[in-house]
Amino acid sequence: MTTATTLPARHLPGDPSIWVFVLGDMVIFGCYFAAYLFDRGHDHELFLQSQQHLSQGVGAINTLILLTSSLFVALSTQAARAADLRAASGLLTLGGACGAGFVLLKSYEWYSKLSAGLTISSNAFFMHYYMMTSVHFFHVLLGLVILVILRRELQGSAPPRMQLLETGATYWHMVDFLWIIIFALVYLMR
Amino acid sequence: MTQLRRNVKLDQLICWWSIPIFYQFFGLIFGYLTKIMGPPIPGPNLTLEGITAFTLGNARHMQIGIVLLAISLGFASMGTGVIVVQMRRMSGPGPVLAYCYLACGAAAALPGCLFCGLLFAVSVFRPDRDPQIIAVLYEMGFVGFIGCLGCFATQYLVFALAIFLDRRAIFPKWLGYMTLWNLVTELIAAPVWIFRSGPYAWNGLISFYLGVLIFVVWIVCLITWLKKAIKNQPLEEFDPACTGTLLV
Amino acid sequence: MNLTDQRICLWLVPVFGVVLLSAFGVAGVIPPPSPTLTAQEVANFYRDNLGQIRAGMITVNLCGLMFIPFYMVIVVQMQRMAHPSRAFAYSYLSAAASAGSIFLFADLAWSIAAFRPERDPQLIMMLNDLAWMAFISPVGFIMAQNTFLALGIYMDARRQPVFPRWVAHFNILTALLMAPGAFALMFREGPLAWDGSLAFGLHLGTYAVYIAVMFFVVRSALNHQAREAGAAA
Amino acid sequence: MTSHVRNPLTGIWLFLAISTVISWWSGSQHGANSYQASTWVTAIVVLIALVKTRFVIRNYMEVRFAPLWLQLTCDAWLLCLFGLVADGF
Repeated sequence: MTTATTLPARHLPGDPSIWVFVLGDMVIFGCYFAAYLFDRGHDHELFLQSQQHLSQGVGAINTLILLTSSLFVALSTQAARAADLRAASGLLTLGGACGAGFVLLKSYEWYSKLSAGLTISSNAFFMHYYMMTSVHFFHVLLGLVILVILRRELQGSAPPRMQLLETGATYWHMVDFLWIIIFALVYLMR
Repeated sequence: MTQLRRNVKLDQLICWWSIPIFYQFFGLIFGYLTKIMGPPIPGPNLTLEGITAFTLGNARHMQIGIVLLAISLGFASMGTGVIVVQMRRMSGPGPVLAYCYLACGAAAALPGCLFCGLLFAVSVFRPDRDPQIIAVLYEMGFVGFIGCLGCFATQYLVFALAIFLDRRAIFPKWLGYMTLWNLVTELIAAPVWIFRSGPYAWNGLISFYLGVLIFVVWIVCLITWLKKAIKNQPLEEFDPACTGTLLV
Repeated sequence: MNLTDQRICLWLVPVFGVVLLSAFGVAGVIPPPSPTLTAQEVANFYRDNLGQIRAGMITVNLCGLMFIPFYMVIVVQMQRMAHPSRAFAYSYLSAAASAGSIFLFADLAWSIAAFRPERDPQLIMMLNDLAWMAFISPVGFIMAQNTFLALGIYMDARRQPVFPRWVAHFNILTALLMAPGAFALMFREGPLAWDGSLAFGLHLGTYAVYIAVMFFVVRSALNHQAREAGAAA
Repeated sequence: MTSHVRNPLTGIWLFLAISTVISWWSGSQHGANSYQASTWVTAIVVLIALVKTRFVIRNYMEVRFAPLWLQLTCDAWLLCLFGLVADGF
């Protein structure tokens, strides 16, 4: 029972309403990226200098953490679909733990930047940096709440509602890939 | 006594009609008359002359707009009333979320809307005032108006929660997610209190224009789906004694 | 059915009506200072009767929202009406709550002006203007409340309606009579100025008469409710 | 639990992790030359990010099985993003 069970063809994961949210959020984050790139175009040198202050190692670790948590959540969805609820719930807990790890590491990173005197209003780069990471941080917190709800769903007596699990998983993966893009644009881009 | 209309949903429909009409007034007042939100919204880094030019530019229009605002803002609570009625119909979440929505609706009137109008009314009242005072009133009005986050954030959170928890699907689930966008726009409006230029200032592309765009999309969807919710409210939910006739 | 809670809320109205009227008299709100005063005259006005203004404003701050229980009695009575839904009752409650916060904001502006009278007269005049604007011009809320109550009465399908029909007409009339108050922010002299006959006299006079009449109307509605409950018990 | 780990998703995860390390390495290439703008590094980093995102969308979010319009919308969004970055240079 290892390969993914065959899915009905052309099946929209989760209920369609989550995709209204995901696509909308992609557009909203698209606007953030556009504003960031627009400002970067105007003041490339300043953005390059400020970017050096960011610790790219922590950013990379955060990306790996979120990728791992995304893997766990995806495996948990598949396990739930294969009616192995115990494994699904266990994998979901691991995914949530990685999410919490991301939250801790991100807070630590902010704390180290703030104590180094690089606050949101020190320059245009840090304005974008703090704004994008904090809106994303809010999304991660909301995602953790959703993972808790999914876990309660899995441990409930009744058979879990697959649509709810897929909706939660879709949201969590969105949070993950938004971070991948933020990591590339803010930390690594030159 | 002439019997005007006979429809068991008449009171909800009357309240429903107040929402589009109020937002037409809102657009007229803040867009055309006072130009506070009129495209292009004046920015935080205007010079003193710029501020006095904007405020006293068309004093008569500004005053008429604020008079209209002072009168029409009271009728915005009709919209809150009908939404609370529909939220009370939801099974799943009890009345607590509806009452929270009602309280936020009441609280949001002053800081969210009227406060800005009053401040501009004061600065227009005496054009020979010291420009420094007009500048203070100008900024208090703008940042207070656009930076007023809390009451709307709570209202959107409560409304989204009610929609998600509701098993009767009175409002579609995607409207709940759209309300979450609004909550995000409050987040992105937070730096309005810090920045005086750039996309996150109060006239910034993201904090203001993206926020207004999402709000307009949300309010249009809310109005249409609220009408749908009222329309397909089953008749047996109503007490037969209440005929809903308007006897003047 | 025990109506003491509603009766207590009802009897708060005359008690605090008198307290508020006297507080306004002491604070120099009745009779109102003219908007054509210069900054120095306004500053002198605050400096000369500082103690009175502070005493009056503190009392107004304390008792400013004592009419909210009365409005909530009206909301409870509206919920007794045979309405398909409670849309009007909730709208009435929301409008009454918003009106309260704006009234307290006006009191805040007055109190700050009186807090430090040796301030720059321009600032005191600005605070005084702000106070009068917030006190007189937001008439929308009381007009909305009256409209919701009137619509509720027109739609009351009870055999023995909670409020008689003339109360609805009376509410609509008072709402219209209070409308000119909103124009107080446009004029500095004339009937529509904040000390003018229309914006001040008519507006607050109508409000005082409205509260007095509604006191008796609600009292009779409560007696009726008690009789009805007594008969049913 | 372990039976679920040997799964194509894990393979994809490995690929994503490695590409993250690669882009991190290339992005933080300080070396002798000081930290100066180079379109070459940006191109690699952004391309890797978009490929990673596309993998996450198609495999983790199972957009691979989703109706065509959703697949095209997601790909269109990624292209717009790439366009935005490209016109920045």
